[in-house]
Amino acid sequence: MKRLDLLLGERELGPICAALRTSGAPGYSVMRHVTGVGKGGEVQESMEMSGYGANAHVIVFCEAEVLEQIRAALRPLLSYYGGVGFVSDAQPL
Amino acid sequence: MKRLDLLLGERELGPICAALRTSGAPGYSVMRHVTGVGKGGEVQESMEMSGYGANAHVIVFCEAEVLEQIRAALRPLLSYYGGVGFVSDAQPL
Amino acid sequence: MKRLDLLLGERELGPICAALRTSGAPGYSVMRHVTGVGKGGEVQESMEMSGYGANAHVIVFCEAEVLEQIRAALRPLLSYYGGVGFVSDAQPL
Amino acid sequence: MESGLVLQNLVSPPVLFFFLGMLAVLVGSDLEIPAPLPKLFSLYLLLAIGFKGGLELQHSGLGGQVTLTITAAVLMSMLVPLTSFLILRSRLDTYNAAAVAAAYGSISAVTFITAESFLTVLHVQFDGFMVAALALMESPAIIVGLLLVKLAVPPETNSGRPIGWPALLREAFLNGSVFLLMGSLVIGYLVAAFSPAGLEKMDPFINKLFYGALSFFLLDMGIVSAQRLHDLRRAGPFLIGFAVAAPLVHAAVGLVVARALSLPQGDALLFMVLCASASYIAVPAAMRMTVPQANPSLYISTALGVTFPFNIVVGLPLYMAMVQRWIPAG
Amino acid sequence: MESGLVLQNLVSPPVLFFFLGMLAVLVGSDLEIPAPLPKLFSLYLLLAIGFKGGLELQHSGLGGQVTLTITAAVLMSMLVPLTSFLILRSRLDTYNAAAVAAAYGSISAVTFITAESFLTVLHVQFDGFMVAALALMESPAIIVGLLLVKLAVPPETNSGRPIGWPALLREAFLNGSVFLLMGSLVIGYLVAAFSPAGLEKMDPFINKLFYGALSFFLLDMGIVSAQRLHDLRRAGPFLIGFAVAAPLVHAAVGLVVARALSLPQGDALLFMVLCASASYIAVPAAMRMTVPQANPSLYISTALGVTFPFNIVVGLPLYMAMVQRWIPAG
Amino acid sequence: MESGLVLQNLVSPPVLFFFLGMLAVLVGSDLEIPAPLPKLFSLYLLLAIGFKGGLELQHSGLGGQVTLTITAAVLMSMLVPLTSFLILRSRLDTYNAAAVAAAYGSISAVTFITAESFLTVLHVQFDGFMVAALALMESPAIIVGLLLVKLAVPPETNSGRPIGWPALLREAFLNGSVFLLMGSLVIGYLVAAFSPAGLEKMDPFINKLFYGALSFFLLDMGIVSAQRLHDLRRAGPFLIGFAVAAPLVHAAVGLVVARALSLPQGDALLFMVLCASASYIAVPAAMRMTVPQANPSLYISTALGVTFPFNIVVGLPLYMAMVQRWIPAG
Ligand SMILES: Nc1ncnc2c1ncn2[C@@H]1O[C@H](COP(=O)(O)O)[C@@H](O)[C@H]1O
Ligand SMILES: Nc1ncnc2c1ncn2[C@@H]1O[C@H](COP(=O)(O)O)[C@@H](O)[C@H]1O
Ligand SMILES: Nc1ncnc2c1ncn2[C@@H]1O[C@H](COP(=O)(O)O)[C@@H](O)[C@H]1O
Ligand code: NA
Ligand code: NA
Ligand code: NA
Repeated sequence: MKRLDLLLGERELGPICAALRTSGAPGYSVMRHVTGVGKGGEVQESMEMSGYGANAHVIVFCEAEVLEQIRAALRPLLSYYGGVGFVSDAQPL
Repeated sequence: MKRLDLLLGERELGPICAALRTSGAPGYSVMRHVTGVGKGGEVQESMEMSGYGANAHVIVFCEAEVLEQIRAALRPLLSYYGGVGFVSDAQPL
Repeated sequence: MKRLDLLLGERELGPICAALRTSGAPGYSVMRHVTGVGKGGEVQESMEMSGYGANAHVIVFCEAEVLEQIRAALRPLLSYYGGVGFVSDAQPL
Repeated sequence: MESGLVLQNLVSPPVLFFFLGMLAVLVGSDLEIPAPLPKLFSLYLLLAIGFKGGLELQHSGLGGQVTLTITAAVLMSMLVPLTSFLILRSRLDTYNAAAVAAAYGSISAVTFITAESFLTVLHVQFDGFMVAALALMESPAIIVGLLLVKLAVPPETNSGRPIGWPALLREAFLNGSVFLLMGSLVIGYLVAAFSPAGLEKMDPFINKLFYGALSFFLLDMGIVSAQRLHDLRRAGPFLIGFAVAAPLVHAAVGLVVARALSLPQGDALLFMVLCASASYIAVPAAMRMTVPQANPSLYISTALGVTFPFNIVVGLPLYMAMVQRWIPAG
Repeated sequence: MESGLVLQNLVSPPVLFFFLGMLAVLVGSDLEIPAPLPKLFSLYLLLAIGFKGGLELQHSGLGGQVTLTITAAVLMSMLVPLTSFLILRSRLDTYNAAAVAAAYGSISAVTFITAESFLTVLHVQFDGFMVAALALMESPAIIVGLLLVKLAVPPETNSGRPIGWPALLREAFLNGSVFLLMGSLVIGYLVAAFSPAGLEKMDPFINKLFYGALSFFLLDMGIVSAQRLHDLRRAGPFLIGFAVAAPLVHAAVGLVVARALSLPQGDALLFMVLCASASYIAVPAAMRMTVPQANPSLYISTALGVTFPFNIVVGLPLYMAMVQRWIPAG
Repeated sequence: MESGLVLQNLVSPPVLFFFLGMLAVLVGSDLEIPAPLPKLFSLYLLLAIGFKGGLELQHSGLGGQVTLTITAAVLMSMLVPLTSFLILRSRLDTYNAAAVAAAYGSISAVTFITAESFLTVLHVQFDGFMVAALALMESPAIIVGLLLVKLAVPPETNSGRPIGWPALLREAFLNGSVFLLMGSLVIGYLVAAFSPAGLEKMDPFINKLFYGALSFFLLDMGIVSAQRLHDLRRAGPFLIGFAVAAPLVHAAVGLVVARALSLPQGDALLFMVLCASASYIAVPAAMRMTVPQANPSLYISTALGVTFPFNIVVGLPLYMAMVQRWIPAG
């Protein structure tokens, strides 16, 4: 089983979650109000008040095959809007 | 060393954290205001205002033996109320 | 590639993030309003209102060499102020 | 007359902001009132309505219709889940039928508050003790809902942990909103009795701000209930029909009871609204804990996505017209 | 005269709290107003300013200068991005030039609100329809900004997904702040027309609280804009110069237009402020979605870190002095 | 007389809501006021109390007892940690003794504000400059606490990073609450001096809302301090005894000083409350940074779980009775 961590702008959550659903993810969890630093510079909490938005952290636990689907669906979104994704191994409790 | 990620309803945090403590977890961390999708359907932010509550994300880093205790203590809670748990490997920094 | 999870007091975020930047982390993400239990006892949400502050969760994805730098930079901070760090494996999506 | 009431209701700020919130979702605006800001308004409204109820109770005393009315309200909150359960059970399993039934036996504080504002704009009097009825109708409905599950499900089927009564009673009687409402009622009573200076200093916070805060909160309620609309597809036409018919029937029963109790017009409307409204705060919290087998999207969506807007928009003027027709004016 | 205006502005509570917020950052205090509290104030201010604008519009009617003034405002919000783009393009790439240009064509609601408060303290009248101009200036600026990108970048270069017009128009016309402002305007109009009782009950929330809430919000704006200051190093002197020169030039053009339209003094100042201010709410949201190639730290930092404080502190009294010099008093 | 004071205090809305919050925790209700809403109220109260203090200071001028009283208050905030340290050191290690001592030298703004409200209800006058004393008592207590650690712990033992004086002074003088209080005081002074129109427009926000917001905030403080109660087991009887005895002794010393300074009754009560209260905001922040070896559950629990409720519930009427006995009425 795999674990996927996505970090991206909260304003892109809509299309990202839609892509997760259509790719067959059995579930996902979203944490908002995330700040951070990446290639696109710094995202501060005050960007939440401006319409720019802060970041979100999305976690998906799924099988390796589903992950392939997700990868294919997310890549264009992440490369257009920014945001990163990382994969590690996991097992159900 | 093991890492346990729990995703569950924030209203079940009380018994879950109590179970972690009695199972010998050396520590744990809780993030609230988590939304997501799982077997039980979608949990939205607006459920926080209704008394239903949003989700919580609990992280526990512990030794493999302790994890066994935790697993035994949490299983009935998770199967009755819903919520998921996943395990991966980790080492202290 | 490595994944580092830090859990520490939000009031130490300033020096911790500065240390991450100078150690060459390619990016990091911060979640605040974290509660939890550790060696230093329990950190509750109400500590946010008191100036003591709640915890923060910092995630860093980076190469193993960078992690060495980070480890060296963070150790004294974590041992002085409290807070924990754990490492696992990861790959980019 | 009735069309005047409809207009009066539709052009009131709370209802207009409720529409604005619904519209935001329907046209796809990204307007949102991020958590926990809605909680601020809901806590404030409960505190203020409780406090006001308490001080009015102190002024009017506990005699007369008070005890009878409150008893009738509590009985209604036990009767409604029973009849609702019988109807719902024809299409839903026991768990879901009981959860929806409990929601409709219980009340919606925001609907009640909006009704009070509606009466104020119409210059119709009402009594403070109705807030006590509001506070006392949540718990019995929850308990009846759970008894229904207990009785209808053979114990061996009800897999998993048995329902723990202490936890359940705590949930029914001490959940945050009931507790804050009752506590503020008592505080309002005490302050009115013993501290006129304190009363006066609370006035701007409790009274002056109230209407605006209600309007702001209804903006959020509009957003939230419109977000629920697409869950309704899963609920299906039977449940949607129930969510519209139930308030009508329960309001009519409430009217009969109110007339039998000789309640004045304002109290009669509030009594009808208590019967007609459904809970989306205390009941979901209790059901999640005690009947996790029930699907929250069913009982939250019907109460919040259909019955709540129906009562706010259509119900208030309709019930008022019924009141004006059947209840003699003061 | 001018020094009187400067003083009047500098000792007003909103501006003093703005300074206090900036000072907190500059001296390294840990004062913070945690999210989402600032959002509460910004939603409240939009709702209140819209509601007040709507009711004033209802009182004054739609005749006279209303249509002309609003048309002129919309034209300004399309013209400013065009001229700004030409200037900015000399140093920035197309994406960044277009994004900054759109921000300066659009408006800052808080600057506008602070200008209204400034006028109230000076006892200068202004009209409610100016709020409609405010609401209508965000969308055209956004669309012009995107057309600039479309036209200036050869389609094959504009790698990745094409800009989806439906999503873009939704962003331009239905983003939360524009939607809430316009909705509250309409609600204020309707309530003023049909529900005088509702109007009166909204008054404490809408009017009495307003000035204090603005002051509290400006404390946060001071913190936020000072935090932006260190991003300015990356912006460089050209962009910083633009962020100071643009409001001056646009205010001057606004003054000429206001005079040509024979606007009274108060409306003239507001018109100038609309032209002079730059958006850091609706525009960043739209640019992120449609021109992600642009660097947000450039357009947010200039609008929020330079132009906003400049307008609040220096601009308001300066523009008012220009108004008093060139626009005949009522 | 004294029983009248006790009753007056117990039936005031702030104290009743404080009880309600404690009760919620004790009976196991799930009532909560989620973060960051309590922060909204605490920021608002600091801003309002500072602003009011500033304008009263402007009205009364800086002459007379002002300088002497403030100097005495600052001296008390340095003396109290010294004597407390000597007592605490008998049972606690240096770090914890110093941290608790600093908390008791410093002040609790909410206790002060509740005392002001108590005086208002009793129609007893007090002076605006007492807010300045409040603001100036946090920093010295923090610095004395740290000097105690520096002096008592041999440098080689104090492992890890040395305490950085610049960071420490910033924490002592510029932490958010001290900064906001002082800043608002200065703003209130300036606005009162130069902008009467601004003053009037701030009034509803600053004054009318105040009492209700305080009551709401004390509801949360009740929850928070009751949650601290079970930490007290770890604190042990010595520390709990200290947390009750310290306010009594410090209030008595404060009374003697107030009489020596010939303060009027209202100011004398406030002076006693400043001496008697303990900090759970600025001091924990500073101690975490500079004495991380100290256990926060000790100093937060005693200040917040014992001394705060003791002062609010028992202390206020008791100190007022002492004032009425020993300080001649105006
Ligand atoms: N190496 C990383 N480790 C953790 N978080 C990251 C990393 N890189 C980027 N992020 C997060 O992802 C967001 C978007 O990244 P980017 O598109 O690279 O700016 C950043 O604001 C961070 O919150
Ligand atoms: N596969 C998954 N990956 C990530 N989060 C999940 C997953 N499944 C469930 N969750 C989270 O756990 C919550 C409860 O899950 P469930 O009990 O399956 O409805 C959901 O609302 C999600 O937030
Ligand atoms: N074993 C653990 N697993 C997860 N989180 C932990 C663990 N230990 C500590 N933490 C988190 O780190 C914070 C600081 O830890 P400590 O310095 O040990 O008190 C705690 O408040 C927890 O939020
Ligand atoms: Na009902
Ligand atoms: Na502009
Ligand atoms: Na003290």
